[in-house]
Amino acid sequence: MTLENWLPALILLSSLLPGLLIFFLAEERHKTRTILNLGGALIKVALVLVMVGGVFAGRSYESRLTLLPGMDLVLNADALSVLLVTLSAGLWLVTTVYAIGYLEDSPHRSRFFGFFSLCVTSAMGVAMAGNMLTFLMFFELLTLSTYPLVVHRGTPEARRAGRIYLAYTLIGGAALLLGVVWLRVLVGPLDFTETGLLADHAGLDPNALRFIFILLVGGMAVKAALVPLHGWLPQAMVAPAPVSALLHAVAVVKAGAFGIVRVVYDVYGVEFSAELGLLAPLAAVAAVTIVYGSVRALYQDSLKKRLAFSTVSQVSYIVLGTAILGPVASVGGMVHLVHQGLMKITLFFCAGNLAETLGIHRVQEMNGVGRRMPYTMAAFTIGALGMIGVPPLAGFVSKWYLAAGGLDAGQGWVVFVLMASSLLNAGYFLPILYRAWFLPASVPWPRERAMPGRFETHWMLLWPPVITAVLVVLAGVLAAAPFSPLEWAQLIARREYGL
Amino acid sequence: MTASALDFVLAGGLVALGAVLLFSHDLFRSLVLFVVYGLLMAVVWVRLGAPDLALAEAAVGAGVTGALMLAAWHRLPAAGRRAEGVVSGPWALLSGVALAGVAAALIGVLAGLDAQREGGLQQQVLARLPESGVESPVTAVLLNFRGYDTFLELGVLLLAALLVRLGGGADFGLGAKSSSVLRGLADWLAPLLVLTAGYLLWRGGHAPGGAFQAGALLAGAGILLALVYPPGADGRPAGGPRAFARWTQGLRLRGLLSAGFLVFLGVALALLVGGNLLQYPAGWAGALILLIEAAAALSIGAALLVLFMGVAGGREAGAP
Amino acid sequence: MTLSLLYASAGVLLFCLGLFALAVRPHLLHKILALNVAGAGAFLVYLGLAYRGGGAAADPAPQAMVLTGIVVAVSTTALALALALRLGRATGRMELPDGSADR
Amino acid sequence: MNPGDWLAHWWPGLLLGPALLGGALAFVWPRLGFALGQGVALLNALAAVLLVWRVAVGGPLAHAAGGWPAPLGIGLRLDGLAVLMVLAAALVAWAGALNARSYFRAHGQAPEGFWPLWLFLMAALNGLFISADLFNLYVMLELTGLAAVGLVVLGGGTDSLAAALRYLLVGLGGSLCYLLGVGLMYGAYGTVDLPLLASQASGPALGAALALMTAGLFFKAGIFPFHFWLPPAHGGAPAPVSAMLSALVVEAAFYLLMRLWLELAPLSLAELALPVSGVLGSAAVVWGAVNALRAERLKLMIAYSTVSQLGYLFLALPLMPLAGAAIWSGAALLVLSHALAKGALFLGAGTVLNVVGHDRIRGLNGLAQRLPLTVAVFVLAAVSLIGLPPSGGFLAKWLLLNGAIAQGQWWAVAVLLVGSVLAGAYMFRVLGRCFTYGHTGGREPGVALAAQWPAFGLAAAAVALGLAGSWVGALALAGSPFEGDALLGVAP
Repeated sequence: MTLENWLPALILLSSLLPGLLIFFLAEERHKTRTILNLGGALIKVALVLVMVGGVFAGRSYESRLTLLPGMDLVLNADALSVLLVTLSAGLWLVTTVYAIGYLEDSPHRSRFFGFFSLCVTSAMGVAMAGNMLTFLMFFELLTLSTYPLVVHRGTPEARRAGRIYLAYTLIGGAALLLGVVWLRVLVGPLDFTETGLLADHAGLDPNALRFIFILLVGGMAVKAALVPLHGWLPQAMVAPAPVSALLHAVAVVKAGAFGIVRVVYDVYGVEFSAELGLLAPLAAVAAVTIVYGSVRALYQDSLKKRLAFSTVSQVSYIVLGTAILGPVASVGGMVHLVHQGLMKITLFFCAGNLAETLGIHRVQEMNGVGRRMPYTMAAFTIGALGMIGVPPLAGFVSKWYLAAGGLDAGQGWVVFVLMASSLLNAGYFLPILYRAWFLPASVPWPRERAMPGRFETHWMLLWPPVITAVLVVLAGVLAAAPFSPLEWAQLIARREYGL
Repeated sequence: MTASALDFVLAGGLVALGAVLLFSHDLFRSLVLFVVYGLLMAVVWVRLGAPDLALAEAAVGAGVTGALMLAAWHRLPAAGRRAEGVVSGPWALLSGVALAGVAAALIGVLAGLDAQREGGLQQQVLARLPESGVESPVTAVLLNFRGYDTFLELGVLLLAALLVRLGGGADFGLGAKSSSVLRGLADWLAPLLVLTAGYLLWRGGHAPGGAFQAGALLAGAGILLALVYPPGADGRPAGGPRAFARWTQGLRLRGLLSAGFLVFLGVALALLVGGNLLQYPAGWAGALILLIEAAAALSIGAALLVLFMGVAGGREAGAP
Repeated sequence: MTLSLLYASAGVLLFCLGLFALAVRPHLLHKILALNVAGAGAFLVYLGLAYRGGGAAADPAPQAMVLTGIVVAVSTTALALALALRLGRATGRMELPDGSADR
Repeated sequence: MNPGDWLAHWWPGLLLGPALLGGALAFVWPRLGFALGQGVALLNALAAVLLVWRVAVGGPLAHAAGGWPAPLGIGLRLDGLAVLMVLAAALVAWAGALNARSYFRAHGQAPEGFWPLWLFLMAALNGLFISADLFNLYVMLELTGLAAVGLVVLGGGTDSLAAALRYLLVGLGGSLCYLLGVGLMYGAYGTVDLPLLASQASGPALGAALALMTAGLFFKAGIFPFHFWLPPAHGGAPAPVSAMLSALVVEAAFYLLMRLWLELAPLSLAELALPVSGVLGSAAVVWGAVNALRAERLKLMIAYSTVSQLGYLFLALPLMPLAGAAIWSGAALLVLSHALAKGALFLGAGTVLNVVGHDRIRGLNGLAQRLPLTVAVFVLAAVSLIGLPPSGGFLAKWLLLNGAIAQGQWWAVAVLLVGSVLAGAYMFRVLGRCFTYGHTGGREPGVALAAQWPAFGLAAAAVALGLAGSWVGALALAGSPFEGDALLGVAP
């Protein structure tokens, strides 16, 4: 037993154990809970950094547990998983700080943080899963641990949202399960392999493989909120802001998109997928989702719902990048995995701040809020501009690579989709920015709360979005630096294409 | 051997009797016919070469069960004495058709079986009989070769007694009036029954008879005494043999009920020290079987008595 | 027709009659009677098949099984009667209530 | 003599002795009932663990009762599947005994007769699992049935009484079918020993006997459409009793079916007859789940969930002759995880009933604040019942799916998936209520944690079973007809 065998498991345990302990903490043990939360998050970041260094140096990490003969739980760290692991670990730390501030006085914090930690554990598991079984396991665990977070408010509305969420994800999970078992029956253990594990198996019925692909991607598309399976996402907005932030940036939606990337690259192999004629329909679905989500976002007055539909649209960039054959588009898709997470979490933190500090929930109420909460709105502006794709922010990098990849693959229509989407993004974000910065304030605010401290709001609410906004800028400006998301995505693409 | 006319009459009579008693509209007639059915069955057992069973059927199948049924009849709520007709409808029709099909198929299978049947265990039982400690093959199977079954069957009986007692009401007492003539008769008859039970028990080792038949007689004696000595105000029998009054109450009764089971269990577990579960050591089988049978007969008698009282005794309808 | 087959067949008929009555007779006493009739039918099959011809003793193993079965039957009959009477006292009727619809 | 040999000799005594002795003594001296119940339940659990270890290490055990080898005597055997059933029964019984202590405290003490019946039920189940003799199994079935009926009566009230009586009558009808089948078997083949019959029996009599026994066991297992007695009986009994009945008594009947059809019946016969079981199982999965969704009371919902979950087992039967090892192990895992999860659910429901005063699902708002540990029990049990990873239920479902797909039995695949989604629906209907606000206070102060921990232990074990799946799956195959087969096949 060496560090190589233990590190992935330790990374899981660093959030699992605090989570389990927190469940049994009495409600008023505020300090212990905070120590557990932050301690776990910090340890996790440290462990992940060790692993990133190791992977970069070419070491491989793998924890393995046999459930049944020929049925192993495998956690390992390849380049792709490191991308999501790093993002999740970093954003978990930030979100934990934010959530502690956000839920200051609300009830049931032990339950909340317990499930919150489980949720992150599952996301980590999804990221590090080394085969389909492990992936499936953490994917389902993610469903289960997010449900209590979605219904955390405890209102009938929250229960309804929870019901819708479960209906979608459980049925999606069933489809995924069927696909996984079926494929398992056909080819044996489903360990993820760069360049695709099906490459080693010739002579399988292509129609069965196509159907399994639909089951697998369909099951994940529920979580990735691809049209027409996106219905649960806007409903789930009843959850507290930190939950929305986590759901949209690293956990649920991202897990779905990540799963699609895994299936296309590491199970089917991107060339084989193209050969089966599966990539074109996937790209089409992604394109439709991108446009549809943006159009719907235009019409939302509720700020969180507008952000939700924006997520529907933006996550499909990742799928689009995956579905276009060629390393350049792949780079665009994978780098967006990180960039979208940074930008969207910033936006949700800001929305949470507005709601918590001033009681603002609707776009109409945002007039002049830029002067009342300049830091928050500055961060929001960076996130929004990034989403639109303004250079040199993170979003621009993604879109640039996606467009170039599309042209590279001879699929010029991608550029039009991206342009249309950018225009629509501008259409639903710029009015917000205009209201916030240039219109006079419509005081009094709906429900203003006096916050302690020198800043416009509690420091634990303010710093997280500011930090992530800075990261959005850095990811764009320093895209060419070593260890940047872009560099890492290029490393992955080289490996997936066997270059 | 082919069946004679008498056999056809017996078998046909049984089936006809069964049909009539099951589908009669007069509940009381059904009950009476059921006792006749049991007695007829006992005759069939003799005809089939199973006198042990005939005795048991007459005593338990027709006797005790019939008594239970008739006792239950007397305690039915007034509205419950009328037998409603039969349930009709598609389900009833379906189950009727299905069961007719089952009957036809089974008889077909039996007919096919008739020609080439395996010998069964008779040869083996007879071959091992000298080692079994008893002379009657049936007793050997019951208490030695398949003693484990019999042990568990005592458990079933104990459990039933326990459950019937839970039904509430006194352990004992029917509340019927009885004349001094009857009491005198009972005072004579009860010891006689007990003696006969002892004889049957002893005889069981080499001929028809054994713990069950003996137990049934003991129960009969108990029921007789219970009938003629109704309980006093405190729920205890107001008279009758002292031993009877004492042993049909509380702890002693519970001890009596479980004695057979406990002795059997004790023997079974103790024998594990030297051999298998219930494996009698050479030469000890006869004595151990007699010990078990004696305890079992007492328990069976007590249990049957309790079962009867549970159905016949207890509180009257409407009583608190 | 052999003796064996005759009595075993009668047993099968009684068994099926008993089960049918168990299903269609609503009165609890009838149901309990039906179980006893069906049980005796089953015993008849055991003994019919155990018959060894011309006055010879029947196979002792099935005899022992039937003896066990008779004791089990009387135990369960007494329990069923006791429960049925309690139910009758509580509801005033000797039928099972239509309980299938409760939630 | 090393400890393994000691166990190999004494195991029937260990499994039957304490429970039967305790049961009889608790009957004679009711005051000792509580102490005997606790002590014997613990002892039995220890014995089960020891025997699991013994069988896993040293292989299956056999014992000839009376020292007479079959066919003259009665054979007992403890193979992998049997010892797993013994373990499940022992764990649920132990947790139930611990829980009963506080469950009945609300009513003063356990009703008279509870402890002897409880101990007899434990012994009868053990006896049933280890018996290799068809007639002995009949006696065991009756013993089990009587104890179970008695325990249902203890629920008190006319409803429980009616449910118990219905249960008794149906059970007796089923027993008679089984009994006639055994008679036919003996008449035709001259023995009632399972292994001997497996090697000798063939022909129409075998088919007829098996059909009769199977019909009887269908009634006892409460498989659709013979399930009508089950929900009122399991829903109306005291909670620890419901746990035992739903977790084990019905599954015992399925266990016998597995033995009959996979050890005794020739393959050709099994292929002909078992699709019936598949059809009934499929109907049960859906019907039970739909009724669980409609149930208004928690305990009744759990009882209907049993109807549904049993359906999976019957669904698995027709797949077994061909997919052998995977389905056998899958069924074993499913039986085990269902027993643990269902036991936990009923014990949890009992706590709810005692604390809240009712178990109407609509009235459970805010339960997560009042009884967090019990809600955790529901969550964990739900994970296993729905078949979410990493629970034992998940592994079982995985194996069943694997077998079904490998044979191209798509109808079974569809039912398995639909059943999982429906299970999710009915379990989360309850959990959604629990997480809704509706109770402003904090944790319920008066509830002894001792009442909740046993249930939590069972539920956690059901989930943790998934991590021991490899070991359990291999153990289940020890001594089975599929010993040595690969667990997970790949389609040719």
